[in-house]
Amino acid sequence: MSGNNQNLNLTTGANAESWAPDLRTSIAGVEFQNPVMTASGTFGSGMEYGEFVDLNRLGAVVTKGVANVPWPGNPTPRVAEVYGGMLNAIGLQNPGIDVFMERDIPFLKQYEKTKIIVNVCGKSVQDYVDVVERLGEEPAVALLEINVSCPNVKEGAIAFGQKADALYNITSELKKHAKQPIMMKLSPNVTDITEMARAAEAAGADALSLINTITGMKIDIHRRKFAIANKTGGMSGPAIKPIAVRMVYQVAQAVKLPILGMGGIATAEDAIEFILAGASAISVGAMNFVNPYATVEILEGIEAYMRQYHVEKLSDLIGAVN
Amino acid sequence: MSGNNQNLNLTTGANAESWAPDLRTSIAGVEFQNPVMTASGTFGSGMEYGEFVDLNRLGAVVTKGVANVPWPGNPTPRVAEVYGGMLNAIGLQNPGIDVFMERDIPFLKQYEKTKIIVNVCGKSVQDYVDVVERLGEEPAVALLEINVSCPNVKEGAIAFGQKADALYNITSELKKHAKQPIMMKLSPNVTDITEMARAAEAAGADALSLINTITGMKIDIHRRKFAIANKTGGMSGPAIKPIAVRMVYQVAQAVKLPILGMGGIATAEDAIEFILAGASAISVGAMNFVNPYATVEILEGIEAYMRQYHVEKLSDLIGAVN
Amino acid sequence: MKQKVTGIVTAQKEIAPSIFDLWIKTDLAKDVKPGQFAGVFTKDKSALLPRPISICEVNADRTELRIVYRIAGQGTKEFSGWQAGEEVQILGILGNGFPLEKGKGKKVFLMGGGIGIPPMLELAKELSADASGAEIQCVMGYRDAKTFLKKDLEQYGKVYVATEDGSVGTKGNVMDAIRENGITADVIFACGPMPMLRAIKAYAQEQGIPAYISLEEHMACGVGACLGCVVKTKEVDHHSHVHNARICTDGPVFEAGEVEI
Amino acid sequence: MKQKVTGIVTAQKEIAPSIFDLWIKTDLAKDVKPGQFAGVFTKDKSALLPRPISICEVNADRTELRIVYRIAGQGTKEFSGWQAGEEVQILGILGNGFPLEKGKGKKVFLMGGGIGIPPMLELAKELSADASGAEIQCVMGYRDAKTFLKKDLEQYGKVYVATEDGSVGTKGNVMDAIRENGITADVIFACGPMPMLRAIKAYAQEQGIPAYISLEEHMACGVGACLGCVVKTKEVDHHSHVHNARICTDGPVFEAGEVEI
Repeated sequence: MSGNNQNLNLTTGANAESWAPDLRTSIAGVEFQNPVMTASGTFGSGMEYGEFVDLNRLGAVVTKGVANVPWPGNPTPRVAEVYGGMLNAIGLQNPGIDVFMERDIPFLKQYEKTKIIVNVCGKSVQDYVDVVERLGEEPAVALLEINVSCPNVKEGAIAFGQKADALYNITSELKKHAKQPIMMKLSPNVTDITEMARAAEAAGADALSLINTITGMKIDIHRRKFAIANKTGGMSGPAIKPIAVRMVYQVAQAVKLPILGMGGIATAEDAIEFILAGASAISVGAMNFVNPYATVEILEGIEAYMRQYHVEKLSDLIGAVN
Repeated sequence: MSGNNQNLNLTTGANAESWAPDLRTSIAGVEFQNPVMTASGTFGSGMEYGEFVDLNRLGAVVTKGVANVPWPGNPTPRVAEVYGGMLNAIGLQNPGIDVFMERDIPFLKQYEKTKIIVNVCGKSVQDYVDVVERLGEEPAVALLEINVSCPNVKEGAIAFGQKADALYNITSELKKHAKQPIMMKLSPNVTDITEMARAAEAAGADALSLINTITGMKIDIHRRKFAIANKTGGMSGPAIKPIAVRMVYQVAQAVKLPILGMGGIATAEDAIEFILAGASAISVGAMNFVNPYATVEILEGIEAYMRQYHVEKLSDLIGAVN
Repeated sequence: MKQKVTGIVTAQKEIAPSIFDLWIKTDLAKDVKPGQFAGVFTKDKSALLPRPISICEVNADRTELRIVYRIAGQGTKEFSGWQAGEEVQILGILGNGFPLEKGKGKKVFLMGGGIGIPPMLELAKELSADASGAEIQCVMGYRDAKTFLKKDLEQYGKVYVATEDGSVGTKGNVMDAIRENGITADVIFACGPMPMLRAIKAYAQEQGIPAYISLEEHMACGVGACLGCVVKTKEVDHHSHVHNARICTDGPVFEAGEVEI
Repeated sequence: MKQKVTGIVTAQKEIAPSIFDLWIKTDLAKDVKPGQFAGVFTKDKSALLPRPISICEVNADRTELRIVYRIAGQGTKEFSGWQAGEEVQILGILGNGFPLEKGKGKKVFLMGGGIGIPPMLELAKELSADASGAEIQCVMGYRDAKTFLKKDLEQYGKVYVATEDGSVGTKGNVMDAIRENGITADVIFACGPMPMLRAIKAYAQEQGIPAYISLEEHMACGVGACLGCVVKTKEVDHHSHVHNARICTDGPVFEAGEVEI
């Protein structure tokens, strides 16, 4: 009994060596300047957080989900805090693809170093197809993230994400219409995440992103009412990280597709855990709300770690756990 | 904007009124003096925590899982801390039913006010049957909790808990051999917990307990190794509570069976959340490790809440969310 | 520009049962407008989201924020224990605040209910400081005789009080106080619980006067990104292109007629 | 009896780079045996489990515990910031400690490596206080010249030092120090990293002497309930009825021959 062992604090690791680690990474042939991205729905289209961080420093901005027409979303309360995280049931409120193409895309194009990944949602396969085709007209959009796993909308969405055959069908259908590579966003609310990953791969998906939020519930014991109008909400935040890391690892073992990993990432240490588990890039989600500088701080922390351990290329870390 | 609303701290609610709330509850015809129990595997057979709390004050002790023969469990490290909780992969180490009957049952029988619930594990249906039959000889055992959801043993266990037909088969088989009512412990690592609950109900289960741990992973980024020898471990602690509350609510809506609810319960407020969601009783698990007095403090907190809101009977709270 | 900064507690005291008066030194105080709010962070890593709390006032040299809040849970309970000299994390300044110009030279009601009273103080101060000479009538609703901030408000205008228990002023709510005192106004600024705001909206409509009300909703980001804190609007709003305005960034203050409450 | 109690920090200082020396006032100090440990809790609600840390010594009137630990993560990092007067939560006293009687009147090695050195101090103190007059030879392995606790140990016996960088004493590890100094013993008490304990086990077997070694493993409950911290044993142990002893309650000290390490 000589005292417990825990990880040392990473931030002590940075030093002033002259060489610079190569942070570049790629997903489905798209090259990113670094692996730090934003989780759909937590970062809008970047406008709000542009006040806090230089969007040009991010690997990519992954936008809030956009549908073929405006969606009003769910009634309030839509969010609630839980231990180490939060629940949300926004219900994919969005202004629709027309406004998005006129307003959000031009805004994001200003940041030339940062790639644009658009999250696509719909209630029917045709909804998705419509949006995917519209986005095909815009070469500045590098990658499409297909949201088949939002737990907060009644129709469509999650239905496609919890059955392997449904996921296979929508994936292969979208591949026929997509000009950009498509990345299927997987739901963690399944018995076997690898079954879903294999279905997406078999259907021709170019990449996978995981995890979406985990369905949770909070009850106000004093009013004896649900904390969220939708009753259930998607859980995010540091509390879910071990579940997300496990699923990223399982998927990385099961398929060859590149993975955008996310789920409770708050620090560079968290981000590196996902990369070691097999993620080619990572997204920061709910923690943007807690620390609006999180994305850039995580980027700097990853670089510090690579210097500390003399890792020349990010690719040397991807899936390097053993 | 007049400031956020949150729950008031319960402990302010107790007062010295003369009447005493009726804390009794029942599961499958078994009467308990109160709804506070212990989650299997976190409390041994009570010996260790008898130093901290009067075991006679608990509704029941739910024992560590016992098999037909001794099990050595998994290699170490078996546990790791995560944000707001922990991972474990003990692997159901247990001394086997013979030792259990000679040592653990007599110990627990000393606490006459507290019911004995034995958690039963196995690798084949026959393993479970053997244990269930041995326990049938012991009238002091009030209820059997059937562990078909341990994520940490390779064979059996979880296999029965993640497929509805397999769960149906083992449940109906055990019903043929069990003298005591059987409570199937459900795994949260499924797409639809209600499908599992309905299968158990259809097969004749007398009660359900949920949730077991959620499969998670932690990677030591400095050594680039898994924090747990088994790679994955079952996650428990306050971090998973919203997922557990959601599943208890969903199951309570889907079946008529009484529910023993658990998953991250740390305080009386947490316990009441599960009861409002539909649990007839609750189990304290990993938080025994953090606060060895947790069970009794939660019991006192539930009583304080009932006094504060003038709730006469615990049964008035079960499933009372709306 | 919005920032997350470290502020320093300079003073805190309890001014009514579980109502706390907290002063924080921070650069964010420089350009606060009445009715804006800040996101205050706990130090408890189990409770991560900022607590949105409206600014009560800023000191004369605009170096400190005053917030007056009620203990409503673990977060605000932690805040109430903060000592002078302690470093705290704040996100701000958030929201748009009250449209001061609508009150200039007018006869105004400043109406506050319970923990909705604090933001009225900075508003009263700035209106009274304005050359146009608005006539400030504060109508404040309390539970009981613990009339926190009443003296502060009296520096800037006449204060009418309503109490639920009738121990001070009019027995009842702020609407009762208006009737009992037979007072009128050209414009209303208000903050308080939803039933009060609904009553004010109805009153303003029947009087044919504008009412600017400050709304609240559970928030996550506080900066307009998450779309958690929306309110239904009469018109399709410019941002959402559906009938949903963001309370944190399009509000928290709205003209009562614009929102469905 | 084991309890979770509130202790009060009475002093803390850094005695080597990221090695801290912490004194805590608590009733738990009353009946501590050398080699026992305590579970120390962080105040950070994201890190809930107790940190098992061995007791370095207790003060003369047995009212305070001394623990000497290395910063190894967020938990111990928090501990290092604790100030005198601060209240802290401790679970204890845990484990069985070293079998003092085995050393009585004997020629003993007390061997410590790195952060395994601290528990040797209370052991040296109690052995030297024993009338039987054991001959105490401390063999301590350090990284470098920062030989923390060396002076404390010298009060109770001869201290031989090994350093990885050779800056003090023997260059190398504790086994090298034994050879270089040509010293021998009838019994060994040891605590340190696994490679050192394996070397000691092998040495003890070849010398045909008993070695009592203190093991560590990741723990959850610390009281024997969770079965997280087991070690493979030669014989089927009385509790598990498989070859698994619980380090927290059956140990942390085992006779080297009994465990497979």
